[in-house]
Amino acid sequence: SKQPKTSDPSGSEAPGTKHKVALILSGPVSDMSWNATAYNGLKEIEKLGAEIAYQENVDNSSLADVINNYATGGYDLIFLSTNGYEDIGLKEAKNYPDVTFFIINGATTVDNVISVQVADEQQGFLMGAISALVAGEGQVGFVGGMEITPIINGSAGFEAGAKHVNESIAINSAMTGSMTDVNAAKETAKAMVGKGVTAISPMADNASLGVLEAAEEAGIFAVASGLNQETVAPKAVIIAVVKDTAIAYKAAYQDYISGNLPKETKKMGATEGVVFLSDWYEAASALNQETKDAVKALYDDMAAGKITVEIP
Amino acid sequence: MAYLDMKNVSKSFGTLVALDNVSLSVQKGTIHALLGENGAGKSTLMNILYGMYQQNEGTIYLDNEEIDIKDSKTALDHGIGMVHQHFTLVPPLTVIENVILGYDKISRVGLQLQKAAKRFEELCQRFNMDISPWAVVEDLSIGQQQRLEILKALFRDVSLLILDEPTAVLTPQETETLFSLLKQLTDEGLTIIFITHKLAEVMNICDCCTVLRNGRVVSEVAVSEIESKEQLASMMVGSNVDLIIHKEEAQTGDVILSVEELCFDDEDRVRRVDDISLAVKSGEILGVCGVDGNGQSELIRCIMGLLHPTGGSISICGEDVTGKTTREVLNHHVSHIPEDRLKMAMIKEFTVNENLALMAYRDQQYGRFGFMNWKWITEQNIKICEEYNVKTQGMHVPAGTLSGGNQQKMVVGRELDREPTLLIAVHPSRGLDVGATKYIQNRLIQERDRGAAILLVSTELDEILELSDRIIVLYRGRAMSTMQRKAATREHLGLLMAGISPKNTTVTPVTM
Amino acid sequence: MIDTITSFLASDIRTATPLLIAGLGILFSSRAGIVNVGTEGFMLVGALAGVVGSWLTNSSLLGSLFAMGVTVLLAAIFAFFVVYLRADQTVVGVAINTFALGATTTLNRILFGMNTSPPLINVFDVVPIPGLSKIPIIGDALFSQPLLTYLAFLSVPIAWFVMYKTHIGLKVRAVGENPRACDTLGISVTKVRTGAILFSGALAGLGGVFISMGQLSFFTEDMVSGRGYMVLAAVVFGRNNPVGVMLATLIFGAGDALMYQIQAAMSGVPYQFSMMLPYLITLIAVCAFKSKTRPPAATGIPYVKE
Amino acid sequence: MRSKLKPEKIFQLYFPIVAILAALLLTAIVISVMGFNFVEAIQALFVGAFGSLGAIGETLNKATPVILTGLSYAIAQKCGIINLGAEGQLYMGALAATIVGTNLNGTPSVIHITITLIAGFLGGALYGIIVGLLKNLFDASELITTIMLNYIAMAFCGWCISFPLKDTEATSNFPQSRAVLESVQLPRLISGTRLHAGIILAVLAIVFYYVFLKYTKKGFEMRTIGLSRSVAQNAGMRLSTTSLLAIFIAGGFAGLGGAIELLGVQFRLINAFSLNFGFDGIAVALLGNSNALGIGLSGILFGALRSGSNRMQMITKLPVAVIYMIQSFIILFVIGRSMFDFRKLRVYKRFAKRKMLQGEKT
Ligand SMILES: Nc1ncnc2c1ncn2[C@@H]1O[C@H](COP(=O)(O)OP(=O)(O)OP(=O)(O)O)[C@@H](O)[C@H]1O
Ligand SMILES: Nc1ncnc2c1ncn2[C@@H]1O[C@H](COP(=O)(O)OP(=O)(O)OP(=O)(O)O)[C@@H](O)[C@H]1O
Ligand SMILES: [Mg+2]
Ligand SMILES: [Mg+2]
Repeated sequence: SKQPKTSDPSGSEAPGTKHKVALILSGPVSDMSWNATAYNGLKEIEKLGAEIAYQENVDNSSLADVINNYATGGYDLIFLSTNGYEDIGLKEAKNYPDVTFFIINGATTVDNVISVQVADEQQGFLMGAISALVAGEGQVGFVGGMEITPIINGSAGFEAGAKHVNESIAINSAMTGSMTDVNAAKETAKAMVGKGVTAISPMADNASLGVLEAAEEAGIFAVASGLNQETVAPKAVIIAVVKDTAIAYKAAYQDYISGNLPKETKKMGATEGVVFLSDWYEAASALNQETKDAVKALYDDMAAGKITVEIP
Repeated sequence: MAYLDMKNVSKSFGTLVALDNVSLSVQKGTIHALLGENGAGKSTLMNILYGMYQQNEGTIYLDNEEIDIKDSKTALDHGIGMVHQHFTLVPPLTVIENVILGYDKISRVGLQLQKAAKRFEELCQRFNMDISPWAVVEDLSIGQQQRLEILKALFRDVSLLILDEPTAVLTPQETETLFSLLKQLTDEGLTIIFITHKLAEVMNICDCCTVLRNGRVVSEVAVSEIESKEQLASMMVGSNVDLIIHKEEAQTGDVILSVEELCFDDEDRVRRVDDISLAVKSGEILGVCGVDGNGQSELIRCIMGLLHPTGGSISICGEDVTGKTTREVLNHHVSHIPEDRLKMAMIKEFTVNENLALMAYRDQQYGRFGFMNWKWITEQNIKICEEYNVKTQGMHVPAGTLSGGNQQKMVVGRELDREPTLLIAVHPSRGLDVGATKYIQNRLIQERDRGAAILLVSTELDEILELSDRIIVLYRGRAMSTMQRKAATREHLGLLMAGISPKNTTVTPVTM
Repeated sequence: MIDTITSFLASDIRTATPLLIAGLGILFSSRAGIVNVGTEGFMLVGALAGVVGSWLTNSSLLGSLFAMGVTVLLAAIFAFFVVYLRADQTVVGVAINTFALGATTTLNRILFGMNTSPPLINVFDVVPIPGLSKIPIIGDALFSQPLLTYLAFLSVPIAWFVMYKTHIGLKVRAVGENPRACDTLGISVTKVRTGAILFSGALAGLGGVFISMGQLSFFTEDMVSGRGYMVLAAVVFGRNNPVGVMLATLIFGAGDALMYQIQAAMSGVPYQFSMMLPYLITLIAVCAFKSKTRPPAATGIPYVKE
Repeated sequence: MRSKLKPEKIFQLYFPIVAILAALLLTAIVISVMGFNFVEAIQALFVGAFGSLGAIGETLNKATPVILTGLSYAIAQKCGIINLGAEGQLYMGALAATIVGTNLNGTPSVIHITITLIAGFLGGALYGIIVGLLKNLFDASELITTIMLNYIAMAFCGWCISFPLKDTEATSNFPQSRAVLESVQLPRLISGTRLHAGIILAVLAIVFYYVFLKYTKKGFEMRTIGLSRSVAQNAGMRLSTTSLLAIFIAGGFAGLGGAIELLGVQFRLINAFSLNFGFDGIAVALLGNSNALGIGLSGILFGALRSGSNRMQMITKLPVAVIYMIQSFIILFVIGRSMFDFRKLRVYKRFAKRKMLQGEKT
């Protein structure tokens, strides 16, 4: 079922000529964050009429093999969920010129490889800013999981955001070294509370839940980094700053079927709606209106491109 | 009808037929000897009776009713107790823990060690053996462990007691006590099956005996009908054997091993070896006798470089080896037959071939440039097995599959084959059948006549008296006295071993 | 400063507890001569089963019992392989871990869906001990913990008593040292070892439950994150005796707690170094406390009668 | 005698085969229960593992590191050391290889590869030595030290790739080392496949393992020490130095495994560089009864499971979690293969007993 990229834009209407789209993930699709939204993106693409497949927890050692399986298995479009895959991805892509590769957070865009970057730092920035706004006299804390691009940028953004709101605020930032160790995350958060943190934000996939729970128990504010996280800490989570890569995936696919693939790497963030704010959760009722307005204002500025965040 | 009847029992291990249609009947209240060469099948037969192994064929009647002994639990429930040839103690546990292990008649849940200890001590007194219930088993001497095994069995008031070579490691005194104890027990109606290789003992206490050869019963006779040990021996072996040691005067040469004022304290600062001096000349056998646990093992381990002496000096062929490594000691052509073969001399998992290579593997002949020349080694080892008639299914079977006696022959063969200038033999004939014992003892004499200096440690007075040219008696780590063989008598040695030095003894200086 | 000490102690206890619970179980199987590399898997299964049980019954107690039941079943499989088939314990352990990861992930997704908010379940709440919990510094740390924590520490002396003062304990110790000796005394080596394994399974499961319901209130995939191996280390480090295991787990806990404090205090230190810390501490501790006690002689060796 | 040995030979084939069949049966059941097509799945498993040159190459590539970590565990075990530290040793080997492999530009390929592999070996070996030293000096149980050293090694490598060795030219701030130079990347053995020269090294390592243990005096000493320290002592063997040598070689094997994975497959050191090679190695070693051929075969089994299950996921869209279960089934049944020994069944026993005794009587 191979066919030229410049096919009629509506692959969905002609069932006979379904596009086959594969997604290769470095983590589990159930991580409530990066890989989860990627998976949602794939689901969206399926709704647009493509035949989809995905593989979780793919390590660099198997990547080449997995790519090979899909490319020779008749897949037209392959998403690589992380820039950790960039090297091997680029190398393998050469062997399959009529397959298109999207690398999320990649930096290179050549022939059949297109990179799309997600503005992790914007998410971090907003988390930092909101935390700083609600922290009052206290400090703000950021708990990251592993040292990977989204989280590195996220934490950089967090500091920028916090400083943006309050130049002198004390920022507490830590990495637990694991995306699965919920307890490590929770204990780290508790330790931060002990140090006087009054508003905290996690960026550690599932482990984030531990941080939120710590906030709940300590009675401080928390800013979640994804949807559905607030329920574990209803009294703490005021809002979530969501980074929905699904939108990026969907957009990429639409570019693909409409045949006008981006010629250079583009970055998607608040402007494109990839980074957005959830509604205020009930814990936010404790906040006064101008705080909420300030947050709204910040977001609008960012969406309007008035705020740019440096990344390391 | 006999108390115990084993009818047509057959047992094979894989391809090897250990027991072929064996029948054994034992009268109540008697001591029944079970004799046979190493590997004849004695232990196997008893392990079947005790439920450790399952027979392939045959039935067992106890008190005229057929019993199916599927495991040792059933055996114990039927009042059958067994003292195994190889210790079945749990070394890191205390004596009393070993005794009540699996015995919940005193108390079902809690251990109640105190209560058990009291009963145990009563038992000890009754048979005047002294073992502290609170001692840790791995600290006990082998003799004490053997006694503990017996007490363990008696503690469970059994009605049929199997003793698999219990006297192999006991001293004459201990053996005496054991025998009077056994008599006592039989008078109380206990029935005893007694495995031994010491024919004197059979003549001495047994009422009846069954002889096995290659897994078949060759004869079953009342001891009263037997004239001589020789007769028994030839029954076992199937041909005439002479039990005499051929031995001329020693042609001694210069001093090979000399130990001066050797002292050793163990980690609890207890003095194990206390100022011992001795010298062994080439061409002579110095017998070290004494009750097990009086410093023999420590003395030997110091000489072998396995322990660091606290004081004194050791030299071999005039070279000082005090505190040298075992390797350096071995390099002086020293051979060592250790007291505990399974612990120190052989590896059950290794093949017979590998075990035989254990000591000399460093020699150039065994392979150059750090390689092992197995082809050559195997040829060599086959010779050893033939020469010392080690009964094995082949060179490449695990040594663990050899019967106890054959394991010992393998070790002795390996050590003698190296033509040592100094041979340290500790209980060399422990667990060996008559033939093998005499064979090994004659080999020791031959080694002596070849010019080897031999330090013989044994708890068997007979062995000491038969082989030694001079004798040193150890008691509590001290040398009670050193004497010429001629000057020694059983009684005299017995007293010295007990720590009593009669005034009429002339304690002769070591260097003579 | 004071609060730092308090939160350090509290964090130490919290981190040590699951290791201790599982450790007290693994202790017995280890004494019986069984190396249970599958501990990680048992704990993971326990963590999920506890949540499921509590979710079904609305009772954290029933949830825990349910979890222990499930892990005992898993332990039975383990026992079948290592005791009856005499398969190598470590390999079976590795397989159990792989299986546990797969099974818990699959079930979790089936039951609770993916990326949905975790179900609200009944968990172990903190039960401050009246009076004691008011003691300055330590009170808040030691005496306002979940019930299970108190139980875990209280059962240390019980475990000690069972191990050294009862027939069961004696048999377990003996079987690990010299199975043949036990056999000759009419003790069924298979029964004792199987029993020890089932027991260790139950407690390892409970340890997992504590992670998902004592420290947290939900299950996430692979949430045990290597604690199973720390339990094994704690049992060895604790020289196979209950008190030792407790101390070992407290030391491990202290290492972790210290790491968390450092992480929170100074953002300057590369986090990789603070991560090394607990393990370095353990290394040093292990070297510092030399001991002659060796593992049971028959460790890892299946018992063959003939 | 001979005729009696024959059945054993047959059984050596019988067991693994039946074991794998049983595992597949169970797998089929699970897959069907999950509502997937198991014929397709199992077919994919095989095609993915052995279906083509490429697949076989993939399988062998994945077998290589676990064979080496397997040897690492096995040789230490022969000397009585339980080396759970292969994971850490593999990381340190990869680290050393990264340093050498990313530098020395312009060195002739053969030489560069050689010294890089040596560096890898030494990296692991020296890290392994630590275990031995701690054991000798403080008699610290290797069961603990190895596990701790694993975590330390991973954290340390993590730090290296985030700071000193971080690829600064890289287009992203993803923490990873620079890619090793072209000149050290292992040559492909068959064009069109990714099969690299690593497997040859693995085979050489297996041969070394066999010859060393069976035919050298050092090997003989190690086996003796492993089975009985007291006997070894009595035979005048040097316990501590020999143990050090053993753990040195063991660490070296693991380190070499890391180096090969780096030069043949991944080219960069990253945080998740090892996918549990260290612990799979233990299973590989024990599954293979620590004997040379066995380790080779079980290594290939593991490799096949990895590459096969990748394809299985692609074809059937089974989630990875199910794959884990399937892998565990296969390991379990292979290690527990004796359960298929019908000779243990009563019926058979009775029958066999008769036969044998008749044999004896005649
Ligand atoms: N478990 C076993 N497996 C295989 N062969 C065995 C086993 N037990 C005994 N044998 C063999 O059966 C034969 C009889 O052994 P057994 O120990 O009964 O002889 P024994 O009369 O006790 O010898 P010893 O006097 O040396 O103790 C020996 O050849 C021995 O190798
Ligand atoms: N698995 C085995 N395979 C082959 N031979 C064995 C095996 N186990 C033991 N043997 C040997 O067979 C003989 C009988 O076995 P057993 O275990 O009874 O030893 P034993 O010397 O008779 O001591 P015990 O009286 O305690 O049984 C022993 O000499 C032993 O070395
Ligand atoms: Mg015997
Ligand atoms: Mg025997």
